[in-house]
Amino acid sequence: ATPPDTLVQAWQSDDIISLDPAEVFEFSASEIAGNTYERLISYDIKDVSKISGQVAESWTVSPDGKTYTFKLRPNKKFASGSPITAEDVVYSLQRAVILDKSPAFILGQFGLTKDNVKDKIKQTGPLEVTLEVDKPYAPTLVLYCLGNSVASIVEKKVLVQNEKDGDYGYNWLKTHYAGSGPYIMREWKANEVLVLERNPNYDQKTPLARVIYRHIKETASQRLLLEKGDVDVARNLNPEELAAVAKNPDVKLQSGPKGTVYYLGLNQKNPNLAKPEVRLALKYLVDYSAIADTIMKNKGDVHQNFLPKGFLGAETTNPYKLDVAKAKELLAKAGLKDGFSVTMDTRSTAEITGIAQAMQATFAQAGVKLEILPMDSKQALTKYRARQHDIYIGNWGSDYQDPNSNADTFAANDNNADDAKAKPLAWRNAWDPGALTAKTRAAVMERDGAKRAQMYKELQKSVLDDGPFVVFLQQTEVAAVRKNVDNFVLGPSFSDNDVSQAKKN
Amino acid sequence: MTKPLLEVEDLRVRFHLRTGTVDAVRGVSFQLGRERLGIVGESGSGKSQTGRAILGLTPPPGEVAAKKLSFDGIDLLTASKRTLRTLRGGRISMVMQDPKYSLNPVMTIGEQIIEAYQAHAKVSRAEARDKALAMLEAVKMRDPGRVFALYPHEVSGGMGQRAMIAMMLVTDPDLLIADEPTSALDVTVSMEVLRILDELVAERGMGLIFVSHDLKLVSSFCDRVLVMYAGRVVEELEAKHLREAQHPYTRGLMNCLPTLAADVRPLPTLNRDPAWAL
Amino acid sequence: MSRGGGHVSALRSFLKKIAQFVIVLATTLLGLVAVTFFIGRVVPIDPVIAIVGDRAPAHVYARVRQELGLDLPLIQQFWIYLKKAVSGDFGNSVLTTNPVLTDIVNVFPATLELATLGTIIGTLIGIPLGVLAAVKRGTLIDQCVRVLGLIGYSIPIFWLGLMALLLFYAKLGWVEGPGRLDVTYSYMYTPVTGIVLIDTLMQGQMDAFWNAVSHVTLPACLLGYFSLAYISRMTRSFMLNELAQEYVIAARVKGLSEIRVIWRHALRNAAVPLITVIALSYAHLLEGSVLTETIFAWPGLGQYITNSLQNADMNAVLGGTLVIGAAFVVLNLMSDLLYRLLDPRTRS
Amino acid sequence: MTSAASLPQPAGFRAWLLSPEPASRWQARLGRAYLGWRTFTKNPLAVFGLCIVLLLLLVAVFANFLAPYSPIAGGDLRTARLLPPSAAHWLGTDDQARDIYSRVIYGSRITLWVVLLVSVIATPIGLLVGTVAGYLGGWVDTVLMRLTDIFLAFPRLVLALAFVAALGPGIENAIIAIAITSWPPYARIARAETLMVRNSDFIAAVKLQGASTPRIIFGHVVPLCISSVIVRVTLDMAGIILTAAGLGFLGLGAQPPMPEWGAMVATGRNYLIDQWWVAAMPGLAIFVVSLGFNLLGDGLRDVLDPKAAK
Amino acid sequence: MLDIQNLRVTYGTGRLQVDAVKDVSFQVKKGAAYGLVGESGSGKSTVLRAICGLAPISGGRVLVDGTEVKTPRDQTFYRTVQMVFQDPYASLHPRHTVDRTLAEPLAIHGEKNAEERIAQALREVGLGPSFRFRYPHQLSGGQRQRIAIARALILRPKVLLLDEPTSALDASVQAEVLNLLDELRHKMGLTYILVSHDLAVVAHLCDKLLVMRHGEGVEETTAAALRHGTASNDYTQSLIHASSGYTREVLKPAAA
Ligand SMILES: Nc1ncnc2c1ncn2[C@@H]1O[C@H](COP(=O)(O)OP(=O)(O)OP(=O)(O)O)[C@@H](O)[C@H]1O
Ligand SMILES: Nc1ncnc2c1ncn2[C@@H]1O[C@H](COP(=O)(O)OP(=O)(O)OP(=O)(O)O)[C@@H](O)[C@H]1O
Ligand SMILES: [Mg+2]
Ligand SMILES: [Mg+2]
Repeated sequence: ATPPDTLVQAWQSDDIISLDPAEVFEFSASEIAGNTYERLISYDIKDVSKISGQVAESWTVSPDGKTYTFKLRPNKKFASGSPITAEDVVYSLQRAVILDKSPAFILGQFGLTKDNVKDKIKQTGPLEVTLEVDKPYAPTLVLYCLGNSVASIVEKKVLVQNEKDGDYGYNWLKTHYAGSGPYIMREWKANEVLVLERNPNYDQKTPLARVIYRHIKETASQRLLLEKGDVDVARNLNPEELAAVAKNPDVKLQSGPKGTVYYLGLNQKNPNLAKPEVRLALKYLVDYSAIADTIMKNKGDVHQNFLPKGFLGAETTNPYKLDVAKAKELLAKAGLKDGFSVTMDTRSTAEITGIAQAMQATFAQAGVKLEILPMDSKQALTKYRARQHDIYIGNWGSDYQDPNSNADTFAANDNNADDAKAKPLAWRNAWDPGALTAKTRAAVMERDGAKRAQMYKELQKSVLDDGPFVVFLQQTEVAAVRKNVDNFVLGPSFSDNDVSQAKKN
Repeated sequence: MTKPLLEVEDLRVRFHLRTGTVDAVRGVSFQLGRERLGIVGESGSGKSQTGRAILGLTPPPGEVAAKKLSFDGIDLLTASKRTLRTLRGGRISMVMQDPKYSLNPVMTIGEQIIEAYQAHAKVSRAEARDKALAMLEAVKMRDPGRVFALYPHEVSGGMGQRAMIAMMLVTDPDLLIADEPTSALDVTVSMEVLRILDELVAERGMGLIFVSHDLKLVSSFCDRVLVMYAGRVVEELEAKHLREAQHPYTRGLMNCLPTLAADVRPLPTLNRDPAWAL
Repeated sequence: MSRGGGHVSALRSFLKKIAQFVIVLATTLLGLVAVTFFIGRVVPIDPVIAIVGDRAPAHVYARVRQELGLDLPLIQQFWIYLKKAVSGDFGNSVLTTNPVLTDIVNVFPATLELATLGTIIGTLIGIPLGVLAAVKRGTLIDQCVRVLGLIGYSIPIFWLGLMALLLFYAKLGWVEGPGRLDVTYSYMYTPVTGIVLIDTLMQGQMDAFWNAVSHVTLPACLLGYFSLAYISRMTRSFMLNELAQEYVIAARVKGLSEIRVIWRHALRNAAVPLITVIALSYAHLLEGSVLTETIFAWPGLGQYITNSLQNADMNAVLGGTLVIGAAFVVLNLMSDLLYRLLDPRTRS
Repeated sequence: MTSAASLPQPAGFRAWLLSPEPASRWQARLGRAYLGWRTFTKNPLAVFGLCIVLLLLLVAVFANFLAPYSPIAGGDLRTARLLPPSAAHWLGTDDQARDIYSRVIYGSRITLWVVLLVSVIATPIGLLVGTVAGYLGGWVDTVLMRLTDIFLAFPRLVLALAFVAALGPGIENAIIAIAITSWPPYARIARAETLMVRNSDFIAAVKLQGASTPRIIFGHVVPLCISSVIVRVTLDMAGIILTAAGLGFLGLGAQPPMPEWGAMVATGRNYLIDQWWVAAMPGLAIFVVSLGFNLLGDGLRDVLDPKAAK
Repeated sequence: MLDIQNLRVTYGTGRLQVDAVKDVSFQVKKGAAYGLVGESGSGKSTVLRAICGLAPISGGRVLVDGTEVKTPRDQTFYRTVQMVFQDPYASLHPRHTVDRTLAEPLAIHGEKNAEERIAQALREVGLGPSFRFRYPHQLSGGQRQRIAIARALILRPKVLLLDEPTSALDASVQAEVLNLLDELRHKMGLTYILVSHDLAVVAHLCDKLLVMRHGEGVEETTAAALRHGTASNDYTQSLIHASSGYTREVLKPAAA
């Protein structure tokens, strides 16, 4: 049994490599950052388009669309008790850009660099901060990015104290805490446990004193622990386990659609896959609904466009379904009447392998011999980034809540050469989207929301029709929660999984 | 000679093996008083199995049957395990062929003697120790105190055999079975060991069964000799009359040995008559 | 064979033994480092991606690659690693961000706890079972013991582990579930040795101690069963060997009780090779309990190494490998010493 | 030998086999084999083990006839998935709606392949290293044994994982990895045996006839070590199948949809509690086969290794 | 034929050093049989092993046919000198048939017509062709020793080194083997060195013999002298005495 004032969760957290928000990028860590830090901006979890201030009370955008001015809320405090000042905000944002860790590009895409960030982000009053971007981007894009965990507000004083060799306290913050969120990160033992504790200085005191994340790799173990009441929440159950625990009167399921889509990446370096008919044929060879209803039951819905539902301009029509005859016809047209052989790099997780095998079965119906190459995720990724795969089965989670996050990677490719610096998904699949790249770039600048939405719809249509991506699912995150737990919220992105209002009866 | 110490009548030992049944001993009968009885015969003739059967130590697949097997009036065939245990090592002992293998390699010689003694006498450790040292001295060990603390691998074959004798005689048994006690030893050393045995028999008046394949030795050492062939006793005679043996097997064994005394060339060999084994 | 004046030479031979041991340890470890290191470089996983993730821009990628020294020639990388390792710096783990040494100090006690208990259980039950089987050779008891052992050899450990968990934890509730300690007790003691049982006991936290006992029981029994399977089998065969020896017959001739013959004489001799067997099985438990650790959410060395390997966190893999290698060598040495202690023949 | 005389006289072919005076090489060899066979058959457990292994062989050969469904193509995901055992699907179906019975049947081929490949790779390596080290002694011994120790001290899974990672996943590579990690114990055994025979008179005798070192090692030493190594390999088979399963469990063994038993159990793990048959059936197959090899190994030990038999 | 000069064999180094043979010299004429007697551990076997290269020579010289032997021995040496070991149970490869055992030396030396030579070798040691395909465990001790002798003779050597060839055998079998050895020597004109601890056996086969003790040659004497009990040395005397069986009267024990 778990203590009444403590929420114990079983989850797989071996992806955490740092708790410094300037570096946090992976799922688990961003959830922790979401619950322990605050940002200038946040949005409504139920309706992402409703953007509001968190540390910022209000903001204005200059007429040329390049300067953003934020007014901070007074009386906000860090967990240490010190007030949050404009100095902290400026420090936090500059720090993220200067440290230049993996997620830094989210801010960096606005023309912020190590060298200019001190001029671009400035304190203009005790509670006022300005940010200057290089182009008149759509304001929602900028604001969503400021709502990302990389833009979390950290306490300057604490970090300065723990700074070593000008590292902005990075080496310390990786495993420590300097924020103002509802919870304090009290302890992290890699691959064992992570403990959050109530922040006494937060405006709204959390109902729970403590949240404990236990790393339980084995899902069956998670389930046993949950049903026995030794954890309150099991985070990684598979569909069958979910179906089984749902029958337990003490357990309920909680779900939230995520901004993550599952897709096949078809490498255009493979001459067969480079044929448009083949690309299209494969889109007809996936049994979308069967996968969503069985293997991925509860964990995803059929979705065929690259923008997840809930994003600006997201398209929800799903035109493709399993149609072997049509696929055969297309293959014949491509000169592959007898099908062809192709490999698929498959991460050896249960669900990806399951989906891959289901596809293998349907592909075979049209004579496409799919060979599954199981491999570790890091290995698959290494290969993917070297464009050495035939088909890659994977998922893509958007970095921030703006459509550009996905459009930029699915529909734009500035340089399709092997030695290109940027490696968007289009590049990884050696696909030159032609005019779509320019269109994507233009969409970012469109400040009229409706027009912008329309542009994304067009982009989606083009990719859906002709792109080397077979998008088939949008992820839903499901947690099995004991009945006595309330207000455990799974938000649209991983940093939105919110336990701040969770309570136990 | 009063009532015999050991009476054996129609002793049979057989082993049921995968390859068939082996009759190792087939109807051996003899009586033993307080004397030296030699058992000779070629390898595999059942000498050792006879000795072991008396002690009830026939190895597992083997089974023992006899019309009579009694020691000092005690029926060894029906005796309880407990009785057998008290007899074994207490009143009947056995000295085995090779000290290298029959002493426990991880216990000191002293310990092993003490253990044997304490298994039959309720004495303190100190007393047992004194007795053990005395025994070591009795078998002419030169430095009993030192040998007491040695491990079997640290002593020579002769010393080991003497330690073995000390261990087996520490309880003053009435009957000692010596199964080729000297075959692993040098001639000179084996003479010494035999001398010790001889003296002990003479002094304590115990019965001795001396198993050997060496006819010359048995005839010079024992009072009476049993000659075994293929599991049976083919001839029983006084040791001093060995030269006048009747059975062709015994005679053959005697003759085929080269001797210093006579240079026979070629040596006579034994022509086995299948009838002997019947 | 003379015992006088042996002190000086005894000391000298002792020193010689120590020197020999150090050389063995050093060469083994060096071999391990070399093999692991080069394996680490051929594994087709890009360690940089493990750190920077998939989305990082090219310049971040390049910088981290340089920071890791991956742009240097292989030999040079190896040399740098060796130099640092000799001074006790095994680098940092990419995954946990801690120095590898710290990590190992954290995870090794958990494994040690489990493996030690498993070995103790396996030994305490396996040896008597093996002896029993040998003494009752060919009987039903013998067959039962053998089949019990064979089952231990033949069942996938993860299957048995989950089934045991389902039965004893979920259904019967006899023991606690995965993990080393309930959260309630997690903060009732301060980790000193890292072995929860010892720490709680020393700090007098009896509730926590019993909770920890309850948690460790199942995985330890599971490992114990597997080591039992091996130990009982080897005990049986050594005992059969010893029971056929002449000195056992000699012991019987002395009129000793059967129990004494078996335990004092035969087993005492069989114990000598058994030492090596137990040490080997212990070493295997130390390295080979990844699956048990995974199922029982036991944050041990096995999981650490596997996880690191899957992320190309080669510093961590190297560190873990070295620990296991060193444990192996040390166990070898200890069994050697015990061997000497138990077998007087090896002493002179 | 007096014992032979008291034997009941065997007749016919048996007599010919058991003849104490074989007339040809073949008769001698067969006779020996027959004797071994008789020893072996006296152990009912061993015979049982042999039956299992033979069964495995037969099942592997006749998989086509025995399996009612395709091991690879699944049924309808919506209706035929995770069905419990029934008349249509004797052992139920798995998460891809495939018939588990058919998969288990076909999986026997892979298991057999694993067993074969490992023994073919690991046994010679172990034998060679062990006998050469033992026979030559000196620095060769030191170097080889140090190498063996290093491989022995290596965490098996790390080595296997690393090899699989380096060679790419797939059952063959997994097997090679397993083989590479499993030879050191064989080398040790072979060396110990070699040390025992190295100074024996019959080796001295061939030396005296001027035999070269390779001739002695391969012609005289190896045949004596091979039996204990084979026994050990057989006993290890269970462990090897399980290690392959363990690699499968970590996603590094066979490629889906190959019906490799370990991989099947690994998949079934996700359904362990409610759809128990998915993991239990291939698990049972692994268990039975490992048991078979173990029993066989025990029996072989009695036949080939007279030391252990006595 | 054989000339052993000041042979010295040392095993081990440092504390474990054993001088197994110290300064042993003797000569054997062509066609003669020479005996080595002594108690266990006196270095008899070591002398033989040193001659044929199985033990290290750390001093002195070994000459065969007037030329000093090379280390390692060459093929001609093996064709000249062969050895028969003490324990017939240990000197045959347990997995090889008689046929294979006998074929091996022929194969090593690339000899032709192996078939005939094997059959002939078996005949020479008095065994029929029915023994040819037996394994050692199908042979009795005496038969094994015959096979060992056949193996030694199959290359037609001139010198045979016999290390207690009968001590593991029963008395009756011993006689057969001794007769065989005697006969072969005369028939083939072989030179023997025979090691035994049994004076009677040595006296039976050999003309001259060396008594060894603690690695040294104590006394060289003749079989005839032994038969007459005329030994100049106390130790030899005690050996002679002991070999005549057990006597009750106490004898002055030889100083150990
Ligand atoms: N444990 C056993 N199993 C089967 N047969 C056995 C066993 N022990 C002895 N025998 C057989 O019993 C017979 C007699 O053996 P025993 O040991 O008494 O001979 P022995 O006369 O002492 O010979 P040796 O002089 O070689 O010691 C032999 O044929 C032997 O093969
Ligand atoms: N390989 C070896 N290493 C060390 N010492 C040895 C070795 N072989 C023999 N010795 C020692 O050399 C000495 C002489 O041994 P050798 O075998 O020649 O004696 P032996 O006269 O043949 O005795 P036995 O009659 O018992 O065969 C002994 O002390 C023995 O311990
Ligand atoms: Mg005997
Ligand atoms: Mg000798």
